[in-house]
Amino acid sequence: MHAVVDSLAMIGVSYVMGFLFYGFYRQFNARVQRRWGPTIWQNLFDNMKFFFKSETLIHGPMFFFGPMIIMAGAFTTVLFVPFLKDSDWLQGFSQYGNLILIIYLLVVGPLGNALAVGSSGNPFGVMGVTRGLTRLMGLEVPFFLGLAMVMLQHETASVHAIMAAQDSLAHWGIVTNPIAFCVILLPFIGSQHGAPFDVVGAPVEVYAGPRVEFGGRLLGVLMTQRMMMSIAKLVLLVDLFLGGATNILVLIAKAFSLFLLTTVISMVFPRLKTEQAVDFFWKVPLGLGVLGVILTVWLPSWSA
Amino acid sequence: MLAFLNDPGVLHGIVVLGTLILFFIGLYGLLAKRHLLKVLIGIALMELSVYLLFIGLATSPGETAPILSDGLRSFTHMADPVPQALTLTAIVIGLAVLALGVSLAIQYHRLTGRADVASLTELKEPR
Amino acid sequence: MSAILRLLFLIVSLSPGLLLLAWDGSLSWTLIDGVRLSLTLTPLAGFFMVLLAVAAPLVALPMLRRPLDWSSLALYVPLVLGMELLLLAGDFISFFIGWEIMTWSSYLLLLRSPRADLETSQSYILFNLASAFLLLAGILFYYSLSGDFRIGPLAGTTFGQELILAVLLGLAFLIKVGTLPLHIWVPSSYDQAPDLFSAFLSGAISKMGVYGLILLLTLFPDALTSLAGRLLEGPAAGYLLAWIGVVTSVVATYKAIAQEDMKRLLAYSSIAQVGYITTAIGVGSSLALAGALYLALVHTLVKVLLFISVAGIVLQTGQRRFKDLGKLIERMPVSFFGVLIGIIGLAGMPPLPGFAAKYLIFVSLVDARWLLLLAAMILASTAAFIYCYKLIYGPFLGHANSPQAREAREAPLIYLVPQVILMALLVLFGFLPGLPVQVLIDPVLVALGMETIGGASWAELTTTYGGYDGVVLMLVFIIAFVLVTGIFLLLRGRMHRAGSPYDLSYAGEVPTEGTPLHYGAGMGRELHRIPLVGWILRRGTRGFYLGLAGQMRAAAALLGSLYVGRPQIWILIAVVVFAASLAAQSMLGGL
Amino acid sequence: MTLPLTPVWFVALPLLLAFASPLWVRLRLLMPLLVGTPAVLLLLALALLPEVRIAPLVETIVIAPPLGIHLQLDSASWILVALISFTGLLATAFIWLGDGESYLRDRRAFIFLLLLIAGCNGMVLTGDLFNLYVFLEISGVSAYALSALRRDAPALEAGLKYLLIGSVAAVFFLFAVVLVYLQIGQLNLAAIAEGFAGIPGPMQILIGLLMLVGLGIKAELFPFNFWVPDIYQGSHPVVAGLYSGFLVKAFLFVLFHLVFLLLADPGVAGAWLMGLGAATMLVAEVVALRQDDMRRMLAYSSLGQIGLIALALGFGAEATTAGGLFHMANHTLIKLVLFLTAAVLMRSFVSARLADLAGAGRARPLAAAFFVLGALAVMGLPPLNGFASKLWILKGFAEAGVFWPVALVLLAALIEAGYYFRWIKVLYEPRADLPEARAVERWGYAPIAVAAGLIVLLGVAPFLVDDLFIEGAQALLDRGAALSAVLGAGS
Repeated sequence: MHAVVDSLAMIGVSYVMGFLFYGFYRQFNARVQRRWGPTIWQNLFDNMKFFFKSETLIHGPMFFFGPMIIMAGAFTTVLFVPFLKDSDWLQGFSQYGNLILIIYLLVVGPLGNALAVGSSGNPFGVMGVTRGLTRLMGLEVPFFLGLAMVMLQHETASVHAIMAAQDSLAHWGIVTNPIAFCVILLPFIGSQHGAPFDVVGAPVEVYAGPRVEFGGRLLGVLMTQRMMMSIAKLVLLVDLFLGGATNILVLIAKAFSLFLLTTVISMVFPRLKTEQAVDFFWKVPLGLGVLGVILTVWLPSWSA
Repeated sequence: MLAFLNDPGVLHGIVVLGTLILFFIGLYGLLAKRHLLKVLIGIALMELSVYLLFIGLATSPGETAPILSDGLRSFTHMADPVPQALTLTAIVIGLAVLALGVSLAIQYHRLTGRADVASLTELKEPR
Repeated sequence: MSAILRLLFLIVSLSPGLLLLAWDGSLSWTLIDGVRLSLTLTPLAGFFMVLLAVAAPLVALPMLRRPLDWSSLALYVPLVLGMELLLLAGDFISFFIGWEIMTWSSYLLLLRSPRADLETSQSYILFNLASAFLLLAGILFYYSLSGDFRIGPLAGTTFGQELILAVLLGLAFLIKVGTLPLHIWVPSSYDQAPDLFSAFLSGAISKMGVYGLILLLTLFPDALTSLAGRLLEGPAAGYLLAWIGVVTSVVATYKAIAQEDMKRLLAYSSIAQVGYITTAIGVGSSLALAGALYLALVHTLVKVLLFISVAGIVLQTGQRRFKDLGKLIERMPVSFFGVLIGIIGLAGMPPLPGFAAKYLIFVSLVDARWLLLLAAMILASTAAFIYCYKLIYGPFLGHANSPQAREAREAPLIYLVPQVILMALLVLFGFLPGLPVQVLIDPVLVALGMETIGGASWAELTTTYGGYDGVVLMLVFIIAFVLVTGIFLLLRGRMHRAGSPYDLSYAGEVPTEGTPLHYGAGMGRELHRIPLVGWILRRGTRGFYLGLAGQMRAAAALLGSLYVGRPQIWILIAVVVFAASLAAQSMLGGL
Repeated sequence: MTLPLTPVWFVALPLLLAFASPLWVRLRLLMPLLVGTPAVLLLLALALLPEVRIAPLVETIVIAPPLGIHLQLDSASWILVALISFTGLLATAFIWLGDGESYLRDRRAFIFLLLLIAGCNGMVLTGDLFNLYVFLEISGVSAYALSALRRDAPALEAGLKYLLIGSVAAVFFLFAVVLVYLQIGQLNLAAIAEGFAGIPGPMQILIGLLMLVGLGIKAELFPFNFWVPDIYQGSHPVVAGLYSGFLVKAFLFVLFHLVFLLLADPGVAGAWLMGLGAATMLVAEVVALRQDDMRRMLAYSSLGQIGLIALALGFGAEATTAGGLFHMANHTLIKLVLFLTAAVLMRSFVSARLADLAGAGRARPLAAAFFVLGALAVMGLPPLNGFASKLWILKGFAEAGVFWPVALVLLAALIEAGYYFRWIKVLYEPRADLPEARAVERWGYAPIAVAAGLIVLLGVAPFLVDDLFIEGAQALLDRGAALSAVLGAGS
């Protein structure tokens, strides 16, 4: 019973947080561009509207199941990320998982969705999927390298243990392992579909992207899972680098500050093409990561 | 006048020289002539030179044929009979080979109208 | 008669499994003076025997489809028996005999395919024989060191001797597993082999190279932990091996993405997967070795599944290129699920066991502090998503691109049975990731004198870095999926299906039947524009090997010119050689 | 009347039967006797085996050695004699059962085939240097004639070429015999062996080189083997199979027999022969890559194996020698299969060229299967006999810690695979227009099947016969025992 309630709570928290954060994002973005922008609730309204559409066009059974898989994937991901430390609540099933599992769960859903896109028969959708996978290939390398540095630092892949080790501000990951944080930050923005790495789903000269064929309730599902996934990733980073959170308010505060940081970075850069993005990931963050490995792993072992 | 020939060393030297010359003539014929029969004769010459060398070196001046007859009742001062027997055998064999070679050459000539060693080109490496 | 023969054939294909159940004790006899063959079943060999026991009958079953190709069936028998011999071998001579029987019988099986061309078959047999002869050279060197052909750890050898042995045997096994730059024979032969036989090539035969690699390391004391010293937290020699494996994976993955043919794609993907295994063997810790064995198991299951599915597609459509297929999902649903499960396993996505294997390897890399290797491996393993997607999109999704694809029917039952069995196995191991570890892998680790890694229950996969629970993961996912779908269907509103496949939001245009709507062939082409990937894809070893073959022919022509058809020249050469050696001898004697 | 079972029958029986051939024609016994003679000789060899394994049989003709002539059947020469008889049996059985070309079934072929057998047996058995020359010429003449048997231009050309180069070899050998006699005054091999060390050094070298060239040409060693492919290509495949099967083996045996018998320390000569063997092997295998005539390809392959055997025997260790002798026997079986298969294919498709045989495996599956078996065996792939003997040789090298021959042998095997597998591939080429195959007598496959069966049997169970070869190697290498067997214990 506890597990069921806890799970529902986690899903609820991530849903609400996601829509509010992205509502804030839209407004913040508008203000920077000297517009008024929509209200902070606008995303939530849009989502509700999609969910109550009466007509939904599908292209075969796989087209329908794809969004279901991605949604289930989002739920699973959320449930395997511990939201709080030293608490019985908002833990989901995270004690049965670990960091590497979460990273892989993050891509289960998108691949399920890729099946739906493929079965729609729209080549532009598939092109978007390919771009998405290409970007994933680019960002995952430095991202994972940064995570590996964290795992090595704590000698565990368990998020709980990593959180527990950061008992004070001086032991926060961002303080003890700043290189890893720097390595992860830009790929993280990429994984959040944030600018400047957002060419996959962004409007271009012909609309291309994984969602090109979706409409109605299915689009609502896709929107929801994206918000929840974003929150899962944010919380994960909070757990790893910002010492986790002991209660929900701290969690929101820490996650929001991290979100603000990424948003600010996103706003000042122009959008990159997919190949440019990949090349960038492999040059700057990965180069930094290699440097970090040499500094934190190789040099100590040589001097020892 | 030719008494110095009775010296075995001199005689054997002459035999060696002569047979070697013969051998090289045969070799020349074998290598340089193009007519099949001439080539075969070259081989025959080479064989011949070997026989001569054998007989020549196995016999010294003053030795007689190894045949017992009237007045000759012991094997002293006789040539070694073995080389002669061997040479006879070898000549027979050489003759057989030569005969076979000539017959093949004749058949080849009848079949193709050619008798040139250089025309034996049916069997060769692929281009 | 025919029924009896087919039954015999099936029994032979089941024989590895029967052997596993029934074998006890050992067997030995003398081959020639001083060469004694002995057969035993070590736990390590037993593990690979399990792979064979799975792959052999499942590939054999669809081979019984009519019309029967008796030659293939007849050749399959020595192939399986040879591999059994190879695994049972307690000495290197039986190992070599099994290895060679495997080599030539698989070559002759390859020839049964009408598509096999001369270049492919030659490269297959020459690379494999080169591997075999390197192996034999290594065996003879081993014999000169130990005075015995029995497989066992060497003692009292110098580093130089170990190095020679490791290079000879290592090259032999690396050719077999197909690491860079010795992989050139793999793609074309997997591609051109008879469709079902490709499954066996990739699923079982390539694993023998893996077996050899592990066996090689057991020859040296401490090879798995500190051969040639230690680097960070692993063996220094293994670091080199691990990089060979990772570079192989990266390059092969990009080559796989660039393929336009299903079987070639799978071939390159096999190279990449075996590259991961090589890397893990290089790490050499008990975690890594468990990961290597686990990945070998999963790769066997997955590749046999995928190749049989693909064989079914080729059988029903006659097409094998992505651009000629499409939209088979409705016509071949079982095969679709086969490929779907297969690519999930191949990509190493949770919850299927491919993830468990990759997890062990990743953790072992972190544990050894070899993070750069880890990054390179992540590169390959993420890029693999692209070819996995291509593999399922090309044939099954999008639009049907040829008349055969439009009219295809589901593959025959005899093709579907092995697929279903393999899917069930993969899902089972997804639920119970600890099952293979405890049942299959731990005995091997014990035999190698390493720590076991089995957890408390079959559902768990545990490491010192933490683990995960397969049952929970699977149940959470399934429940979430059911709930989401259920709630979605309960919501107000209705769904209806698009009236025509051309009913698309196509950039404001209205596509027609003539519009090229299938993205199968070109998928991944844009990767060329990434500098690193473009650089990799522009390179290949084929030119080098073709050049080598050309040099060989030139040498043949040169030496062949000695064999002139002119008797006088023969005699001249003989006389000149005679005179020259006489002169040389007299000069030497005179001096 | 009982005829004593003595080694002299190995020479006498075929000679007698050959010269009485007109009688057999009249009695219509030509074919049965052609097959029967080697069969009887094989039985004789088997009957003598128990005695030979105890002690060498020395058969004196008229006067006892060292003055007289004698035949010596020890464990080493027994292998060769048995091999010659067995090969002769299979080849003649193929001629008879296979209902082959008429020119192989007439009286001349009968005479020359039996003479070839007699000559080779004589060469292997004789203990007398001049007899060796005589037998060498007998086998030579019969071989020239056999090559030319078909009497068309290629056959005559092969016969003529063979005759020219063979005569030169004979002259060289005769020269050596003459010099030996002039130096030692003896012709008995054992006696020569005792006196050989007393000859001045330069003369030893001259004699050695003359013999090397003479026997080297006959034994097909590089650089004296340029004639081989032409002759094999021009001759009928069955005849070529006999050349490759036992003729060259007999010469090779004689060469090494002389080396091990005459030289107290065969090290230097052995090293020379190893070098020649290695060169023979590598050059032949490389050149074989570009052949497109099956007979010619097989000729080069045969050269390669001869080189391997020379390499193994030249090393002079017991394991390599035993392996080398075993490989001789195995190679004979293999080449018999391959050449007889080539004969079948040639009869079926009229040509032996690669292009004309494409797809032949689908029209003549049995022949192609035998070709594949032979090819696998010749490359030394287990579980066939070529593997067992090659392993034995390589093991011998490894035991001695000498690795360059191992590397060369394996390299050569790889190159060999390069062309054999090309032929196999082409034989099984999928072709819409299969070549028209002429009928062949099915019984012709019987001898091939026997040889193929032995290939498999000796590959799976070489332990059945390995004692024979070890004893053979010991007999070949043990100079002291060989001398005392002939000259008495005191010498």
